[in-house]
Amino acid sequence: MRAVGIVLAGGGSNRMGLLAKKRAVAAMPIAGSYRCIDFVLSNMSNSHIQKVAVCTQFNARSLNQHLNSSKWWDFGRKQGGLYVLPPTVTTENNSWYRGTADAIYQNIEFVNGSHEPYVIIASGDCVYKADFNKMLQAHIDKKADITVAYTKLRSDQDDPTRFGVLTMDEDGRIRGFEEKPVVTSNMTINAGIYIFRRRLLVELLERAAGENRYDLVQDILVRYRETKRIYGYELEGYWNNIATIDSYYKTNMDFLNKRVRDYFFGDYSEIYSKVEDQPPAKYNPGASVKNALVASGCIINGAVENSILFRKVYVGNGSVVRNSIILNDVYISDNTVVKNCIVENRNTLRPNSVYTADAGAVRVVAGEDRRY
Amino acid sequence: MRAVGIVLAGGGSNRMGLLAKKRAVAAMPIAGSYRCIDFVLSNMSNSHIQKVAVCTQFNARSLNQHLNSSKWWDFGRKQGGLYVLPPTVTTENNSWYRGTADAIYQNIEFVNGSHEPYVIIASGDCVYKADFNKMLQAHIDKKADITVAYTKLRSDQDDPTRFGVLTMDEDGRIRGFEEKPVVTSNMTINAGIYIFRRRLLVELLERAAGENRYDLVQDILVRYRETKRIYGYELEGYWNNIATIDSYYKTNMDFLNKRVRDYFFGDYSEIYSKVEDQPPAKYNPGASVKNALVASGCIINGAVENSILFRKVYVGNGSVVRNSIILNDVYISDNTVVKNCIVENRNTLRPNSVYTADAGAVRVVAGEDRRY
Amino acid sequence: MVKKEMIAMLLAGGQGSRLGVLTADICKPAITFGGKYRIIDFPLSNCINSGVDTVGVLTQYRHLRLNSHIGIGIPWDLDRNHGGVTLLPPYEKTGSSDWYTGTANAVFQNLEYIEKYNPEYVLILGGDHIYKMDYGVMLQVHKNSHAAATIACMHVPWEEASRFGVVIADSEGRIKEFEEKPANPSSNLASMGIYIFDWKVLKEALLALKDQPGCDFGKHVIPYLHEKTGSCFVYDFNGYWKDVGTIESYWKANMELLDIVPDFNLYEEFWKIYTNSESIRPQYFGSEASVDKSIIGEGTEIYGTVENSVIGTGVVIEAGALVRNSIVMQDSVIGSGSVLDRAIIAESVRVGRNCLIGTGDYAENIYNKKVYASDIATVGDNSIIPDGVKVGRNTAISGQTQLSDYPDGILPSGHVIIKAGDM
Amino acid sequence: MVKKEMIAMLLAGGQGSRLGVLTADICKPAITFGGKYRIIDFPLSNCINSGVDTVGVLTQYRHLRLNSHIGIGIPWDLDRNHGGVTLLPPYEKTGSSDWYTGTANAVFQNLEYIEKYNPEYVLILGGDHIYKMDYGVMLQVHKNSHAAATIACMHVPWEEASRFGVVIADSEGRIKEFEEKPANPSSNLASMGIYIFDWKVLKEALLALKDQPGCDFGKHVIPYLHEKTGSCFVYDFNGYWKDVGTIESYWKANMELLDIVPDFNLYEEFWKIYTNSESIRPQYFGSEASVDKSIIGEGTEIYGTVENSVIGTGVVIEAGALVRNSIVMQDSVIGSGSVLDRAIIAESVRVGRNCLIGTGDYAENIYNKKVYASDIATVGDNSIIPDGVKVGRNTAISGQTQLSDYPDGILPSGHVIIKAGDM
Repeated sequence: MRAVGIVLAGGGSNRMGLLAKKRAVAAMPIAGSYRCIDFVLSNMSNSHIQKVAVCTQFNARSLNQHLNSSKWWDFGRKQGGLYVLPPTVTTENNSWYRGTADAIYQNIEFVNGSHEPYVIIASGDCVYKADFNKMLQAHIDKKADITVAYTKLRSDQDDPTRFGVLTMDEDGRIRGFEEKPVVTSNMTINAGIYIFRRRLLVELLERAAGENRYDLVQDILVRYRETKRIYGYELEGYWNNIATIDSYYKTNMDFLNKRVRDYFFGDYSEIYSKVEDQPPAKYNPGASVKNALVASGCIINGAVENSILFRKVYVGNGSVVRNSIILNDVYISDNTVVKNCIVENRNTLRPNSVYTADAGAVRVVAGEDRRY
Repeated sequence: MRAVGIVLAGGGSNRMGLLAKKRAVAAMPIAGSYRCIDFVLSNMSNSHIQKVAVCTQFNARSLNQHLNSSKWWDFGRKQGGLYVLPPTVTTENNSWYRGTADAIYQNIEFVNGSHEPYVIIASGDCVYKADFNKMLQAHIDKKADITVAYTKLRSDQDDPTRFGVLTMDEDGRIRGFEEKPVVTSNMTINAGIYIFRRRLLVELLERAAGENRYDLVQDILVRYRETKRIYGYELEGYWNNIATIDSYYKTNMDFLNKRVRDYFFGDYSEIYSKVEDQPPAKYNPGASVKNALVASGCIINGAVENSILFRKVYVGNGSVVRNSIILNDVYISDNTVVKNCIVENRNTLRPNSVYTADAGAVRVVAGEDRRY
Repeated sequence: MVKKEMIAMLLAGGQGSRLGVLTADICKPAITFGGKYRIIDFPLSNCINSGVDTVGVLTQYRHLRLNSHIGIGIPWDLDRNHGGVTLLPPYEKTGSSDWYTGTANAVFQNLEYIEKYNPEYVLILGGDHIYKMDYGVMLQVHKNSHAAATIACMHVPWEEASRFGVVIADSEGRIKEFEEKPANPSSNLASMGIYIFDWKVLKEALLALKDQPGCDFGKHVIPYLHEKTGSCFVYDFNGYWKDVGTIESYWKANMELLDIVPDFNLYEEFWKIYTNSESIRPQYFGSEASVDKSIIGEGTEIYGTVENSVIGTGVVIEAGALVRNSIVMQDSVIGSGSVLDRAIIAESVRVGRNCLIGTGDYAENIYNKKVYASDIATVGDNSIIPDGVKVGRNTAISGQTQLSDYPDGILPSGHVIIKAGDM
Repeated sequence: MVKKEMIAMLLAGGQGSRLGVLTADICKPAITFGGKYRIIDFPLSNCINSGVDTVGVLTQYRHLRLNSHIGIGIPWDLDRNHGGVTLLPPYEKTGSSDWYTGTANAVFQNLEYIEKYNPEYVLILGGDHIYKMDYGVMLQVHKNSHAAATIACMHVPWEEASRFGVVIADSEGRIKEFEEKPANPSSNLASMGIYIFDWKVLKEALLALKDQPGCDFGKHVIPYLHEKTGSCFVYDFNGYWKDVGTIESYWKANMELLDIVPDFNLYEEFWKIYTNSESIRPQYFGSEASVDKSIIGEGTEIYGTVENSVIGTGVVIEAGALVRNSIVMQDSVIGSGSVLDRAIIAESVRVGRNCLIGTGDYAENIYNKKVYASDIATVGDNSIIPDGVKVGRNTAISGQTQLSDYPDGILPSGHVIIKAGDM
């Protein structure tokens, strides 16, 4: 593969509330056994990208731990590998990353030190499958300076105003680029995946840094949309960004659908993740489980329906979990009812208690206990 | 082994001048093929410590890269492993590490999450060999709260005023503890290796953090020297701290001595490092090499004497290198003379030029090119 | 060169012939257990959890599955620059194929491997048992007693003692006498086949006994050292230790995991068991699924009913199927409407629709009374069972069977159909 | 399951019998080269540099050294969860020891291994040559021509063409004809023994030819495909490619590295050659050392004089010793005052003090004229040469020799002393 990869995984999200207080959005658990960043890393691995850097910053501990070996995604060490790039203090600089462009600029030597002619930049908070070889081929065929992957939102899927919306001419060249419009009817949104020629990227980053501009979208894509040949590339198939509570909930629930599971896990280009060594799930007398995903290490004594249980969840006797997402290590005591919730709480949910939200709403039940 | 290890490798050093501008002191090259941190990591590995964290901060890029696999030092991944801990932004905290105690405190969950009863803390800027099992046994035998390893400086070895000096009673309990005294005749100095009971360490760090105190030596060791049982443990054999230009130069030159080489590399408990895959050194017609260490990847056309050449050094025709340390990747053009220097410059040293210092002095020749 | 204090030699040569069709294609250490693991995961996990990071695995019989399971040791953290796990089939030693003739002979043939690490102690393990043991504690006992050899032993019920090698030890643990499968045992302290030797002592013994045919640790090495040094000691182990050498004991050991707090608890964080799992997908339960008192592996999809069973990874239980009191190993499919009761279905089996497996009354097995001596129906790896057949109890099926293999659509209790593999 | 686009099968079975005592204890792919490497490092490094991360290494003869060199593949980044390097000795396939009878037979016996990765293309490599090649470029050529098989070829001097299999191709690269070691070659385009096949095509051919005795790629598979598909193409390689199959060619290829800008440049950053190095210590030169036009490996200590030589890792050249026009492999010691000229000293050899190795005039070898046909003195692995002896040219020594093995302290030119190992 003639490109190196950069994954932007530094961000928190105000719109995820308590959920993102403890970990980077890219480290959020997905589909029972995965973390969000597994999707982009697996896409890169399956596209035979050999050298991938991950810029981390906000609540990066659990993310750094998750990335502790390049083995999980089958990246090597010699010709490339997986580079985790947190901010560092130098004599010239003691700032944190001030934006997405700055995060890459502060690691410009990673880009300079590569010999691949292209760079693929992707955010770590989206769930999708992509063959980046095809996108690169489109980039080359169009003689583009920059290629931006886009997706077309369905009206029930997500809110376009939290993304960048694109308009293209008939050749696919991007002519309009509005970041987070107040209102829009345009459902063609930036999917957060970019291809640059490596040398152009270096040039644009250096120029932006010289002007104290730090954001990849606002200060490079939007700013140069007239003067550079920026092309759109339609990403086909499933795509979701998880950086709001609603979209996080919906994306997870999508995996109860067999078609979605088969799309991601059903063939050779699989999604990889770190192996966590939990025992198989156990169902004690009284358990009842319907339309649910259950990860390893769970022990179930109660009823679970239309729900996703991540690793090592305990459901007590007489408890009911419905339409909910229970994150890793949650202990639900006996006779507790959880409905329409996302539970993220390593403390015990007390017995005989009720956690519900109205149908259509999602309640986050999170402990204040600690970061991880 | 009943202890986890923490290596403090976050520091820069003003006394290393240009040398430390580009990399953390712990990442400084030693003895041709090693970096300083290899010594403490190898000591931990050879003492069968399975879980080691390295706190990095200042100019950490090259250090983070060096630590990209636990394999090089034979640490595992499951029962422990090698954890690189750079600072991270959280909702509660967006400070860099404000001191050695703060660096550990910001990662208190690493300490809390371990089950080993002891913690060994060691700095990454010293060159020595130690069996930490013996030190731990002494700690247990003395029923100490804290054990501090000390060494006795020879008068020609280093300047005690840049260290902490210790006085002990006849039982070995530390009674006097003065950090960087203005003058002292006491040559018994803190070697920068500490053993704590894990729970005590947590307690003291939490207390220090509550009082906005951040330094392990000043705010914990010195502060509690009366109220806690702090014992000294004599570290035998070779020990040097490299955080000044003079001591860095001397420490390297010591490896021209066969006894020193055999001490570190001669038996089973070896020093490990990351393998760098350079070809063997090559000597072209005209080369002359006497009393010198030459690392792999070097190409020598000129004369080298009483010197240490790190990896991938090129010495041109007619050039002379004497009493000098040439760091990785330095290209010395033809007919250039280098005497009594430490050369750290990935740019070319121009042909027909002379770099010397008076005998007994050391000149640092460093490029301003870039960090690495 | 890196010196290792203690390295382990794991004897994984056992064929497990009393497991019938279950070990037709694989050796016993490679058989699955508890929905996710293979038996060899237990000693391997014990090793890394005990800080033993160098393990030679001595294989002999049908090691393909074992090789691909162990790979380079990544799941157990045994992929090491120095040490780690190494497969040692007989060929390694000589270039020709000298089969291993006994447990000690197998180790003798790998002297060179051991010498490379220059260990002070060598730990000898089997690959046939389910247990958690900290070999570091055993080593400490070995060091404290300055023993030449230390044998892990445990007290077994007196009525079972005659199935084991038993030892008689003094109050210090020094062994006075051995009895190999005694008719009238004078002790119930049974050897677990786990030994720690000073390497120098063991090497000397192996060299002295090198011409002993079928040289075995229990039969030759330990008696030799006992006579020569009088310094063999017992390490008294208290804990779960289970032989799964027969179809019935294998089935029982799996079923015991289903107790609410089982004797052998896989859910403890402290002493994890690692394994090589291809799949990490969560399991899915359909809207009509039902599950009770069961253990279920990753990636499995349940649309039917599962009761009191251990289900492996990647299994599909189709709608309307009922699996009860059974073991279904990885990647098998149970067709809709089929009913299993007291069945063991090995890996990658396809059970058709509307079958009854494990039905009718017990009958003595006509093929091999010794191996098939329970009321459990067994189906070997990669077998196919056509739609609508009835399979009785104490039966065995191996291979791709067709309706014509079942007279009147029935395999009666006590009968077998063997179309592939050994027995 | 992970699908791999292309996997490599590396044939490392060659005994290298024309290297005499140098391959007495090891197979040819395991012999050292260039002060630090072993020959197999070149194809393995080419693989990972080309993005081929799954390599099956087919071994047959004396694989111990090769096994411990390759280990789990860490130095080449071939320690992978999926794929990586796997040693495939003959036993794997069947449990009994069916030796590989030919190159294609060896691959045929490992069909199962290949199928596991379900590759589109299979790359066949040898383990006998020194070269750098981007197999990714060759694959692109293969894809572009829609070939059934692509053979890497290079133009060799006409006078050498009769030593090779040569091909006649049209201007598109499509092969028209083959000649195997032709007396009067009609082409100088020689096959390098490197092939890319569509896996489906190769598999079909291997199955069709499975009863062919000694089934070989060059002799059977390629002709079969040529006849059947007419779609075998040439990949025209321009670059350094060196056979090191004889003592003289091995010596020469090493010496060529000493040129100031050698044809084969190990010092390029772009296409690194990786190896498993035990030692990473820098080398040390004593105050009286002298060195000229040489390559010297890690951890070596030079107190004497080295000229025009290739010295391996961990070697000691004692004070007053002179090593000239020679190759000294790893961990050997050259005693003080000894003089070597045109000698090849294999691994872990101890040359005593004040010896003369490579002295006098050439004489025809009395033992084996075909193998020993140069003026080079050869000393096999682990040999010992006592103090003060003289060893002539075109000689071979293997084993722990004593003064009494040397009549009058002399081994005359053309003579041999074999006390250990094969010839």
